[in-house]
Formats: sequence, structure tokens, C-alpha cells
Amino acid sequence: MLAFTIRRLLQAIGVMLVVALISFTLFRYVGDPVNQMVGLDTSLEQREALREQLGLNDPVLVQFARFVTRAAQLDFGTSYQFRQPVVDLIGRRLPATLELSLVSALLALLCGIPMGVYTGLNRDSLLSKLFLSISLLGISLPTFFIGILLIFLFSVTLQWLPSFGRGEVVDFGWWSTGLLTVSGLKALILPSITLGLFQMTLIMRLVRSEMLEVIRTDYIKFARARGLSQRSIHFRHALKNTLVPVITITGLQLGSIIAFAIITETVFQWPGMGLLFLQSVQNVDIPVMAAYLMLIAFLFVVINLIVDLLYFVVDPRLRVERASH
Amino acid sequence: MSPISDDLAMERRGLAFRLRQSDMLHSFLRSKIAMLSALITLAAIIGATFAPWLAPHDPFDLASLSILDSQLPPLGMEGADPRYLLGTDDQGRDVFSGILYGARISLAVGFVSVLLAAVVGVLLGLVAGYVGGRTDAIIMRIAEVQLTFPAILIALLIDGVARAVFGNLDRERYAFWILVLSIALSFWVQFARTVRGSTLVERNKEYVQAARLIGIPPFLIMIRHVLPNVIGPVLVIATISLGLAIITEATLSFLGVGIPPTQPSLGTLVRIGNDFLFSGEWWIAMFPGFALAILVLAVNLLGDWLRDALNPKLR
Amino acid sequence: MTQIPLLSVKNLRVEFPTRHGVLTAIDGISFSLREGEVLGVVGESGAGKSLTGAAVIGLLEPPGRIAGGEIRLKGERIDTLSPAALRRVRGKRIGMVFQDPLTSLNPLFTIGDQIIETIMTHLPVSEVEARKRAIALLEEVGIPAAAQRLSAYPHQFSGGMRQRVVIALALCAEPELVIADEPTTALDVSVQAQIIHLLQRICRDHRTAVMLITHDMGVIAETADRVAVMYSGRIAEIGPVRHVIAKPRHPYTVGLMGAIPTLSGDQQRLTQIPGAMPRLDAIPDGCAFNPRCARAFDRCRQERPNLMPAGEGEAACWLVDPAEGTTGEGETA
Amino acid sequence: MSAPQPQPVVEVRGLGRTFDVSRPWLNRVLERQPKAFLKAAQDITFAIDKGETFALVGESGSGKSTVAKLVVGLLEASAGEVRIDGIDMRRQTPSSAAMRDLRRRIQMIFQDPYASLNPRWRVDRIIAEPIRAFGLEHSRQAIAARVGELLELVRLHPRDGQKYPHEFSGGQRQRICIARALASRPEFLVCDEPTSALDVSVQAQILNLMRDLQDEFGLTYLFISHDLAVVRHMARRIGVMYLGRLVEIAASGDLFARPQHPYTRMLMEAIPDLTMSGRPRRAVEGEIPNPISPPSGCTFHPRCPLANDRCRREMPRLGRANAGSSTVACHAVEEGRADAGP
Amino acid sequence: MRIIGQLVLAGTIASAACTTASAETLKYAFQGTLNQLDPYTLNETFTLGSHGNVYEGLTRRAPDLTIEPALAEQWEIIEPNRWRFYLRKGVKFHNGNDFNADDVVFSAARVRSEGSDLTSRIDPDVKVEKVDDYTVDFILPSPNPILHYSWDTWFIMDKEWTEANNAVKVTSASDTTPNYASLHANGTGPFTVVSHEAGVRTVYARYDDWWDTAIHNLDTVEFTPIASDATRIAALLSGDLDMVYPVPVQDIKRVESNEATRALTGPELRTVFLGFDQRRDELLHSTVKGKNPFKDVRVRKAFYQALNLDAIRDKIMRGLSTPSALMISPFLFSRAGEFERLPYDPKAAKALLVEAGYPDGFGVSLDCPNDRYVNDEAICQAVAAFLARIGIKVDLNAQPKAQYFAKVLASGGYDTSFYLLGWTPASFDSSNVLADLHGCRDDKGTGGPFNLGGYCNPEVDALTARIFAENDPEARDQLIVDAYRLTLDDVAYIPLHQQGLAWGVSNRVELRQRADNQFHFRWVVKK
Repeated sequence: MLAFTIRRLLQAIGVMLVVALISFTLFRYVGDPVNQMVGLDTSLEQREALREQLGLNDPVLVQFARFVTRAAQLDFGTSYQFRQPVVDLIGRRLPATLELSLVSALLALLCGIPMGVYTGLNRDSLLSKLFLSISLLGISLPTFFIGILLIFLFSVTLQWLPSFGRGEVVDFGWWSTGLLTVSGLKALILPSITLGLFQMTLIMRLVRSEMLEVIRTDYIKFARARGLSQRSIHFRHALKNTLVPVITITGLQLGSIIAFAIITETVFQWPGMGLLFLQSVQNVDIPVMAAYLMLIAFLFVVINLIVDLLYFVVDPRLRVERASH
Repeated sequence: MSPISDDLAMERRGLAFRLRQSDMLHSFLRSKIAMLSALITLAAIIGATFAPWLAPHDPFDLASLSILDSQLPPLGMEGADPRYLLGTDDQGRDVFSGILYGARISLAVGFVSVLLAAVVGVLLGLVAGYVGGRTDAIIMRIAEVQLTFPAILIALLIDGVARAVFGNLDRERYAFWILVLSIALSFWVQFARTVRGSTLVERNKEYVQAARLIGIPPFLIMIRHVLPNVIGPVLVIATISLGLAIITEATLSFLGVGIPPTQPSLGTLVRIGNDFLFSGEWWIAMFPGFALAILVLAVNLLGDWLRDALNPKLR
Repeated sequence: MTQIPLLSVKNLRVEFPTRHGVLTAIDGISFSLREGEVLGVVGESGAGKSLTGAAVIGLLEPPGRIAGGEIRLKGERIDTLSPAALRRVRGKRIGMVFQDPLTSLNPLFTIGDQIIETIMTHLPVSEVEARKRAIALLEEVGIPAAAQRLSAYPHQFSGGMRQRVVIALALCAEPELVIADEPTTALDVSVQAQIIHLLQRICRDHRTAVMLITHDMGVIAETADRVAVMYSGRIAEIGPVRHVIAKPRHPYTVGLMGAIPTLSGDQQRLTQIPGAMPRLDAIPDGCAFNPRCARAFDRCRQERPNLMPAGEGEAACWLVDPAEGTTGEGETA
Repeated sequence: MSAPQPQPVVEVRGLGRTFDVSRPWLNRVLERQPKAFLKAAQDITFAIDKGETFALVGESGSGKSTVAKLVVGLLEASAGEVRIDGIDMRRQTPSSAAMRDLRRRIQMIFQDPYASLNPRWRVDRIIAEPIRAFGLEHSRQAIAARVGELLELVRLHPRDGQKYPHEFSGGQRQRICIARALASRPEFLVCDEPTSALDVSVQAQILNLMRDLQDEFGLTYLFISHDLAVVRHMARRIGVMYLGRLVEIAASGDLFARPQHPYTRMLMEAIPDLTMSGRPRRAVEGEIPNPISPPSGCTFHPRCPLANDRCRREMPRLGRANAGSSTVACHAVEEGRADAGP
Repeated sequence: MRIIGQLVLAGTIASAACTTASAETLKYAFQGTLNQLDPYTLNETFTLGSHGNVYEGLTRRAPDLTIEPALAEQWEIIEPNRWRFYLRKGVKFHNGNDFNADDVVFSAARVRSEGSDLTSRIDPDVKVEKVDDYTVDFILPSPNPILHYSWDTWFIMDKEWTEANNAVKVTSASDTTPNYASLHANGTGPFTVVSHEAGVRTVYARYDDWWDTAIHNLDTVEFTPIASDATRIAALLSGDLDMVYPVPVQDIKRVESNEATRALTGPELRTVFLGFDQRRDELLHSTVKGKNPFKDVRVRKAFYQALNLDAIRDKIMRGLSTPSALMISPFLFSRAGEFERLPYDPKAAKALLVEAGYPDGFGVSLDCPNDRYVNDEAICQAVAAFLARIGIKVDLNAQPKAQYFAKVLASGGYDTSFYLLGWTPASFDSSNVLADLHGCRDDKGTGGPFNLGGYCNPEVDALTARIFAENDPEARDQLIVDAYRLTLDDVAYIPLHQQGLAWGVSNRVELRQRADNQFHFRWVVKK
């Protein structure tokens, strides 16, 4: 397992270097950051001087090498638009995005798995069909539209929930949390539903199809033949066997939840990294974009690693020891 | 193997067979939902394909638009113009025609990107699965890197690049390809992984060994023997990806990366209409949104049914 | 003997509704088992032997259903029991062993978990007692160091050991009947023999009756007291093993016996039955075997024969009908 | 032997195949494990005369399928040579004409008739593939005629060529496989468990067909099976394999009448006795060990009632046994300790 | 505020961002972000407007934009080239430091230093002299009647504070450590910055020692950027916010009809117009090859007359625009009323095209921002539709401002053939319009840097030079009129309209709206 972990970490570094290189090559074309940094009537000479100062005129590989060396020391430079160290900026936005993503993922799991189990076991029941239909709606409308409709309903019309922002946050060192205040929790509801709906659908459908397969396996048949109770068969024997693919997909999805948060954060003006990234793209804030992409890649890699380690927990067949006789 | 499958299911492989088997048709005819979704999908495809002949107006023809006709409500509401069944948008475009033309673009983006993703994914998956070893490892590492870039990020980056590279060209033309490329780029991995998985199984099957035995070159074996036998799940993924691609396109349009509003897709129509949601012109967003939801829902249901119908374990 | 048989199956019909109409997979079979008796059920794939086992233990997969007849365990009807009541019969009074030990055990739970759970489902014992019993069971089926192996996962066992665990699981609650569905087919020849002997020994020790379903005449010959030969959803011939093997009455049994290569190696050609078993949706009129039967005559093509006494057993063949005046005695080719 | 021996068609000498089943490098370093190898086949030597059937028998994991694949060239051998008519297959460049001709002359019949036919192809296309690949016929009519001929040869109707594999039963499929194998007019057929997936009555049909074809075309068979009775029925000579090695080779009659190697004897005893002759049975012990870490010396020693220290230390080599045509790899036989039993 | 659990209590005390909700908190949102607090880093309306609540200049502007004394009590032109400013006494910076002439001299140097984006506020050749602690002289190289026009956004910083915090150098993007001044503020204005989280939230508090009498009754102001139009409006409608701007024109009705809110609208100073490439011999993006149709005034006029600005106003701008005859807002030029737009006349336009030799029209691409001006993209679409009717096929290239400006400005090599742009003269004066938009330029933009199409009329340039030097207002206005006449005859541009301002305001709040779209808290009264 140690070897496995080390290997994954090495791979992870490789992946992140590739991500960094790709991002860097692309950034050249995203636009001219200098334009965004100065007002309209700044002269060409001043612009050129600034560009030189920023090192934007160096070859990509030189810029890349510089970036990697600094990034290794957790220095991602200074944001062009905010004139602040990128690490600080992202650090302040990270809690918002992580809280939103985790709550959404939790929501997706807590609703998705039971619904998936239910629909898998009761293929033809009316409730199953209802669940399936609702879940399909979740992937049939674009996220932003769902968000806007939720705002329209719950904020503007009913005025139950806030339409934007995180509400009041409580700081613990650099971490700020909205989970401890009423307004923070209220503010979390609409965005996390918006963000989680899609994942919930995915998980539910995945669990359902896995369930359908697992309950047809020999060991489930054998469990039935031994007269075990329905509950034990479904929730102990069957569910555990559906977990491996569910873990995989959930892991992959968690990565994309963080990416999808771009949309949700935009709609709800959620002060997270996604919003920051979008602003950076619009303003050609290369240091922030680079750091964000690296962070996404890093989170993805970490999640993948956790997923792989979870396999070991769930599936004894993967544990290192060999079959003995 | 269940006892009954000994008796009844003579064979559980081969899409061609299963499609030809009237089982498929039967399960199709029996499932009202599948029928209905197929009907809707078909209607959408026909409506989209023949939009120029079906639509009462040409929303892309700027010369025929009159800004004076903008924001007319749909029929049945006060101030409606009988020429515009579902009202008009802020540019005076007929919403109904816009939906037909928009569906055309949405479907085109969906089909082309999924096709591209499928071709790339299937080929890479085949090669990875069949050749194995280092080739396999490299392809799968690429797939892993790809996975860390969700479609949204890819589209934002590619769009930026394209704007810089083709900036002076006609955006209407390349916006389509940007979308197609970004969506295809993030979708191919799933095809590749699935095909690789099935290929790993198929390549050890004896019919492949029989072909190797008579000296058929690997490439031909992959194309002639393996490919037709791994294409079943591809079809399912393709259907589900189609719905996802249409939605992704719509989402990207929200970020301003989508199809330009002069030739709007369904998603772009929703995005435009979004701005009028609070001002009372709900029809500009809701009708295209409804159309989009119905279309994607139909495609997804079709995919669902296809998956269940093609999954021998569920029969 | 007027004693109530342990298991009695009468006129059992199993049907599968399909869009082509209802397929009859098992068509009115009757047989019974006495306590401690081993009944072999033999037949080629598609004959309905596995379905018979599944029907008895109430595990027919939908849409399959019992459409007629009755199944009695010690005189009590079990085919009409509620699912909950049936669950109390399964595992407790009827145990089951499946073909493939690789897939029969849940890979994510230790065998201890699985055995103890099964014991505690059926017997009113504490977990400690259940554990003791589990160890005893594993020892009985010949697993060395049973106490330590309780915490092992199925993949840590070899195929033969796994099948022993499966047998232990089937015997957890001292059932009166064990249905063994191809228990040795997935195993190597040398292990096959071990498992057969184990099954034989344990059932003899516990006086457990066994319904041994297999396609292998050799296994039956070694193990069973009586044998039922199935063909196309019906019992073609049933009788004491020795009798059926030595003097088969039904032409199908005759063919089957002749098709098996012998170790003596004196056959130049094997007897071959032409054609293949009919599909369920195309069962010919009359005797289902008539198109493949060299001795078929008009009646075979029109009228379906039921089991009738033939020698020490019974056969469903017009050739043994005294009215036809033939002896029906075949000879092993 | 005094009689002039016919020239063997197939000669296999010292054939072996080792698979690297090591864990990844990093694991080995961290867990201090050596590289692990699976010797799937080792030092296999036999020869088959023209028109003869030679059988390999053994339990799963004994390496008999590996040998089959090595002989036809589906697997690359790690050691040894395979000669067909004296031509070493491994010396040929893969695309050479000589190799092509060798390929044409060797064909194979596989175990699973469900997996060995491409389900997406019509039967006639399947059977025609080797004809096209070797350029045996060129016009479409000639190919169609040849396919029809082959189908009739395996007792199917030429019209069946229009169907897809799924429309056939297992036995019929195996006939199609045989037809495909015969399409290139081979002289040597490797049959890897050709009937183990079939029912007894169908097995009889296929075995009879194979014998008929052998008589008709003078085919040479390498017949691989785990079923001693089938092997007895089909083969003139039999090789018994255990853990990747040949432990005994003997003429069929001799093997069954006087099995020499303790493993062969054990196998014989494990066969259920259909004739119910009441022959005494000795309990078979143990299971096949893990082939990655096989026992020392004679790999059978942990299960062998005759094993002694030498067996645990020293690997026996195939040698002529004192009786009949057998060659046996067993110290006990060599030392004459085996004759005490059974 | 309700609190869950004890942990939170501890956290809350530690949290500076938590403020007690009271009637005197103003919460507002704008579509853009406030990126940093250094008042010289970005020359952009919203940023400057925000800083205007914290910092003050020597002058300031009233709600009607007239110039008022601020940190300077009065000023006079003692010689044509020497202006004297008398500073207000007793003004204290937020940190308690006194405001004096040293601060003015320091700020004049800093605003012109490297890295400043507001160097144009004071010409580099201008010398600043401290006369005494509360008097400062500005010595000009040549007379300039509008020297102080844009000084309401040249904010005075505290010399001691800036130096003490090592922030004399204006924050540059290439600095790896952030400038203190870009994260903290120390002005003399009516509000102090309590916390600033760029792109997320900025919190202001009342400054009790402000020199002026406060009209407002606010204790706290909370700013949140909300980019999404729908979300911003929803936040106002749901009562989460007291004020949002801009309100998309289509939502004005909705904001008005809502009981608790109203929309404040008015004309803005910015003029939106279309420009042509008249410099190149062949257009970069057109179907016409070998010549440049826009060099022909008839073509430009045809384009002009093909556009129905009233329709654009009614339908796209919802009545919230003023079609403009000039390239400057009538607010900024008193004689603007003398000019009229050319009539909308598609027939005449078509005829002009035929006359110019394009009976079948031609194709050209139109560069257009899509996130810069009110309904910019919709306007461009409408323009395309109108032009389509006279046979001009327009390829619309609408992009976010980042890419748009990168393409069409000097830095992108003026890569455009036909474009839409908006312009507010920084000096609020026509001279800027004439110089920057109409001055003949070379390829690098020297001359008329924002004359993207390269319009060139030496007569206009000559007039512009005279306007800069003319100190007599009446004569100056006449020169401006003459210059405008020339450019209009040339159809140098197609002025479209002055777009409207639209602020959404809760009925709990009274405030003043300024035509330059700056939002000043000092006039806000919360009920």
C-alpha cells in the first residue's frame, strides 16, 4: 500500500506538471493581461514596459520554468487584477468553494444512494419512476437556469432564502465558515441544491444500475438461498458491493463539482474560487488562472488517491496479501 | 448463470443480433416512455433538420428582423401578434422559429461533438486495450490528465485561444467548432475507458485468437473483429453523452463561450432569455428552456432504455 | 412404506410468460425423496434440472413462476408459503449449494461473517455460540485451522476450499434437505472427487437428504441412490441408479449412456443422438424426444407419454407401455 | 523399437514459457520481494506422427493450454523449439511466405464455441476468412462453393452460411469452428478442450466427426483435455501434465492399464466410476499448489504417497519406465518403489 | 444576529467582518469588482467612484456635476501659466494626520510616477510648488483652462502614512509583495474602509471627523460585486440589498413595479458610437478587396442613415437612451442643442450606396464588446439587422471587453474595420473628444490614440490645437462648434446615443444619482 501511495503521488506530480504546461501554453492566447491592468489611455510604451516587467515577453518555457520553481515554494505570484499574492486570494476563497462542494456532494450522496437503492430494488414501482423522472430533470436543464429559477422562486417570490452570497461567516484563522450561522446555512441551501442536483442524479442512477447487477449475482442468490433477511441482503451484502463503482464516480464527480461550482458561484455570487477563476479569465489574470488550474488538478489527484485508498478499505481482494492455501 | 438463461437466452453477445432480435423492438414497443422519447427525439431532429422549411420566420436573417417587433408576448396574451406563436425576443426574433433553429444548432453541436469524442475515444480505447503495455499506459495517463480538466475549463481555455488565433475570422463559424472541440475533448475519455475495458475482454476471446492464427494484422483485427463487438456500450454512452453535450453547450453559453447570439442555440436562447426573466418577458427564456429540457429528457430516456435493453444481465 | 416422504413434488409446472406466449420450462414432473436419500437429477443443459431445484427452494427468478402442482416438505406445502415463511424454510430446512464456489460467496465479507450471520438468522444462539458452531462446521468440512480462517476473505481460499465453505454454509442450520446444483462442475477432477465424498459423508452423518443436480453421469453413479433423467422439462426416466445405468429403458437414457466415452477405450465410435434438445418454444408434439429417437413410431409423434413402470423404475416412453408389446429394454451400445 | 518410425509431423523440444508476474518495481523494493515468475510450461518435449492423435491431459493450471498456444504460435515461447516437418517455426520471419504456409498448415479448435465465433459475422464470412487470408480461392463463387463444401463436411447445410452464430446451438457452433479450421486445408489441428463446453450427447457427435475427418484427410491432432475418458477415446498416445511439466507420456492403452506416475494414478482414481465396478478408491489428497511458488524438487511431492527426501530435493526427468511404452518423470518409478501399489 | 453554539461566539468575537445589523447599514452591489484600494492604480469609473467615498481631491463634483471646492477651499489663476490653490484647514486623514500642502505635492508626484494609471491627471511638465502649508501653486508650460476638470478623481493621499507604510511606489502587477496602499486606505473622505476582500466584499464605516457636514445617516456600507444581472436584480427585489447598479434596461419596469423598490434613471455622460477604418487602403475584414469603401463619405453616410436610433431606444434601451447627434453628451457641451442627427432614411441610404458603387452592398465584420456598455451586443445585433436591409452583410464579432479591447486598441494594432465604442471624455470637455477620437494618428496611435479608425482631417486638428490654448469660454465654444461641424460633414463617426443610467434603489433609501455613474454614499439617507 505504501508503494501504491508513492506511485500514485509520483503520477500525481506528473499529471500536475502536464496540467501546468498545458495551461501555460494556452494562457499565451487567452488575451493580453496588460490591457486589463491599465486604463484606456495608458500609452503603448508604458504597456510595453509593464509587459517586460511581468516577464510576459519571455519564451513560454522560461515562463513555465519560473512558474514551476516558484509554485514548488507555494508562490504563485501576484494577481494582476487584485495586486495581491495569489496564494492569499485563493486561500480566502478556498473555504467557500470547499464548503459548497462538500455540502453538495454530501447532499448528492445522502439523497442519491438511498434513492438509487430503492429504485434498483423496486424497478417498477411508482415511486421509482417518480425518482427517476425527477432525477432526469436534474440533468435536462442547464445548471445556471435551475439556479435562476430557484432564486426566482425562493428569493424573489417567496423571500425565504437569500439570493446571493454566503451570509455571515465565522473565521477560524484563515478558514472562514458559513456553517455555523443561521444566515450562513440559509445561504448555503440554494447553491448546494443547484450544484448537487446533477451529481445526485448521476449517483442515483449509478447506484441503481449497480444494484440491478449485483442483486443478480450468485452470492446474492446464495444469500437468499440461506434465508437471510431482505434487509441484510439488500443493505449489507448488495449495497457494499455496489460501493466500488460508486466511490470511483463520486471521486471523479467531486473534482467536477469543484469545476462546476464556477457556474453556481456565478449565479449566486458565491465568493469562492470558481467566481475568482471566471473573473480571472475575463481579466486575463494569468497567475490566478494558473494557480486555480493547479489547485484543481491537485484536488483531483488527492481525491483520486483517497478513492484508491478507499478501495482497499472496501474491497479485501485488493489488499496486498496474496491468497494462501 | 440463471437456470432460465440456459434455456432461453441462446446468446448474450453482439449488438447486431440484439438489435435485430425482435426482443429489442418488443421492449421498445412495450415501453411507452421509450416510444414517446423516441418520438420526441425524432420530432426534434426533423424539426431541426427542416427548420428552414418549417419555421415561419428565419431568425438568422438579420434583414428580416425588425426591432419594432421585439418582446411581443405569445399568442393568448394581451398585445400578441398573430404572426408570432410563442412571441418574440429582444431582437424581434420569433421565439418559435428560434427554438426550431436553436434545436438545430444544439443538436448539431451535440451530434458532432459526441461523434468526434466517440471516434477518438473508440480508436484510442481500442488501441490501448488491444496493444496494451506501454501504449496503454500512455493513453490512459493522457485520459487521466484530461479528466482533471472539466469541459467548462477546457472550453474557457480553448475559446480564449481561438479568439486570439482566429479572432479576426468570423466568430459565428468557429464558435461552433470551439464548442465541439471542447465538449469532444472532455467526453472522449469515457468512450476510451469503456472501449478499452471491453477490448481487454474481447481480445482474449477465441475468435480474435483464431484471426491472429491466420495472420490477420492487428489493425484489421481491431477494426473488423473487435470493434463491432465493443460498439454496444458505445452507443449507450453516445446517447447519454448527447444529452450531456447539449446541456454543456447551454451551460457554456452562460459563460459567454457558447454560440453567438446571432445564430442562437437553445442554450443561448435560454441564456438571452435569462435576462428577461424578472422583467416579465418570461416567454423568451421559458419556451426555449422547456424545449431544451424536453429534448434532453427525451434523449436521456432513450439512452436509459437503450442501456437497459442492451444489458443482458437485466433481461 | 407408508411413511411421509421428506420431499414430495407432484405435477410441478414452471412457466415463463414471454411475448411469444407462455413457455413451459417444467412440465408436470413428480418425484419424492426420503430422509437421507440422495436423488440424482441428470440431464443436458436446458433440460430443466436447475429450474427444478430453484422451484423447490422457492428461488425461481421472475418472470418464472410455479404454475401448477405442489411441493411438500414433510407433508407441509411449501410452494404456497408467504415470502417470509419461505425464507424461514430456506437455509433452515433446505440448504443449497451452487455450482461456482468463486461467485457464490460475497467477496467483501469474511467467511466468518457470512457463516455466523447465517447461523444467527436461523438458530437462537449468541454470537459466541454461533462462532463456535462456525468453527466446528468448517472443521467438519475439512478446513484446516478453522478458527483462524474465519477472518479470511473468500478470495484467500482455493476453489476446492471455497466449495467446502459453501457446503458448510448450506449445512449451517442442519437442514433436512440439501439441493446441490452442479456442485463439482467448476472444479478440477481431483478436487471433484473430494467434494463428492465430503457431501456424501456429511449427508450420511446428518441423515440429510440430497437432491444432486448434475450433467455428469459419473458423479451420479458414484453418489446417488436413485436417479431422475430429465429431458426437455420432463422426467424421462427415474429409478435406482444401478438399474438406470445398467439397463436404461428410455431411448434417451440409452443414447446418453452410449455417448459417454469409457475408460476401457473399446468403443470405436460413440453412440450419438442426432440433433439437439428442442428449444422451449418449439417442443414437438407427442414425445419431446421423438425427432431424435431412432425407435419412434406414430404414437410417439402424437401422444405424450407419462411416467409408467419400467423394470425397477419408471420411464416416460411408449416403448415400455405394456400395450405396445415391446419390452423397452435398450442396450448400452 | 525396431520398426522404422514414420517421420513425425510435429516435434516439440524443450518448449517452455515463463510469465513475469512480478509486482511493480516500487512494491518489490519496498516490500523486499524478488521478481516473481510463473513457469506455465517447462521443458515440454514430444513428437506427433502424421495422422496420429497425441493428447495432453491435466487439471487446470497444468499448462496444457499454454502448450497449445505455444505450438500454434499464439504465444511466444521462452525456450525450446517447435518443428513442423522439420521447419522451426520460431526461426521464420513473421511475414515470410514460409511462415504463411506454416500458418496455413496448422489450425486450432478452441474450447468455447460461444466465444470462438465473431458474433457479428455471418457464418460464411467466418469460414471464408482463412480462405481469403491465405489466398486459397479468389473468385467469389469459388469461395462460396468452398464454404458450402466445408459446411457439408461438418454435417451442416450450405444454406447455414447465411446465418449468424447465435442461431446455432453449441454443438453446431463447434462444427462451424471445425469448418473454419479446415478451410485452409491444414494438416495439423490443435484442439484445446474442444468438447468440454458441450453436453455429452453433443460431445459424442463432435468427437465422432473429428475422427471421421481425421480418417478422411489424414489429419494430425494435438488433443488437449482434462477429461481422461475423452482422451482415452481419441488419442493414441497421451502426455500427462502437472504444474507446467510433462510427468508421463505413454501409449493410450498402456497408460490406462498401467499408470506409472503417482499423479496419473491419482487422476485415474478420481474419475467417477460409471460402470460401478466397485473398484477400490483411494482418497485423493490436496489441491494443485500455487504455480508461482511451486514446491521444491518434484512438484508433486506434497501430494504424493511415495514421496521421500530425494523427491523433495531433486526434480525428476522424463525417463523410460520399466514397462511398456511409457516415459515417466518420477524417482519412485525409477527406483522401483512405485510397483507396490495400488 | 443569532448564534449557534459556543464555539461560534468565540469565532464571532474574533471576526472583524461581522457587524451588527442596524437600520444604518447600506448594502449595495455593482456588476464589477473593486480590485484594490490604491487610488492611482486604475483609471476606471467605478473604482474611482468607490475611492471617492474614502479619498477626496482638491475639487469635487456636485450631484449635477458642477465643480465644487473640496480639499481646496478656492483657487485662482494668478498668471496665465500659474494656478494657486488655497487648501482647507483643519482637515484630518482617517489616521488622524493633518492634511496640508505637503500631501498635495506628494500626491501630485505620486500620481505621475511610474505605475500610476492616472498620469494624465496632471501633465508631466506641470510643476507643483508649496507656497505655504496651506497654499500650493501649479506652474503650467502653457495655459490650460481645464486643468482642474478631472481633479475630482485625483485623490490626495497622506504623505506620512504612505511613506511610513512603504507605499510611495504605486502598486505594480509585477510586484510580488502587495503594496500596503492597495489593501488599506487612508483618505480624508466621509467613509473609512473597515475591510476589503477584493472581488468579494468591501465594508466601509462612517468617518466621524469628516470636515464637511454629513447629509447621510449611514454607519456602515457594505459593497458586494454581483456580476450576474439576474442575481443582482433578484437580490434587490428580495430585499437583500438596498441598492444595485446597473439595472439592465429590461428590468427597470420590474424594479419600478415592485412595491419596495424603484429605479433611478437618467442620461449618462458616455456617448456610444460606431467607427470605421478610414485609414487602411483595404479593409482587414470585408468582402471588398483592393479598396476601402469607408474612405467614401457616401458609404459612411449610408450606414448612418440606415440606422433607426429611435427604434433602438424604444426596443433595446427601453426608452433609456438619448439618440445623439454629437460625440459628446449635451451635459458636457452647452451648445450641443444646435446639432441634429441625420434623419433615418433607408431609401436614401440605399441610394448613397448605389451612388458609391455598391448596389449590392458588401460584407464587413463589426467588432463589438458584449460586457462593456448597456446592451452593447444587442445594439450591435440591431445595427446588423438595419444594415442588412440596405444590403450590408454584417458579421458580428461580439466579445468580452478583455478580448475586445485587446483587439481593437493600439496594442492590438487597431485590428478592426467597423466597431462600436463608448467614450466619456476624462476631462468632461470636448477638447478631449476632438483630440483623442478625431486627431490624425500614426500607426502607434500618436496623435489620436483612440481614433481607432484613423479618421484624419487636418483642419480639425488645427482647430483642436486652438481650442486647447483658448482661455475665453465663448470663443472656445465657437471653435468647438466649428470642429464638430467639420467632423459631422465627414461622418467621421456614427454617434448613436448616450446610454441611460439605471440604478435600482430600495424605497428605504434616498440618494442622489450623478450622470457620471459614480455612487457617493455621502448623499444617502436611510429611512
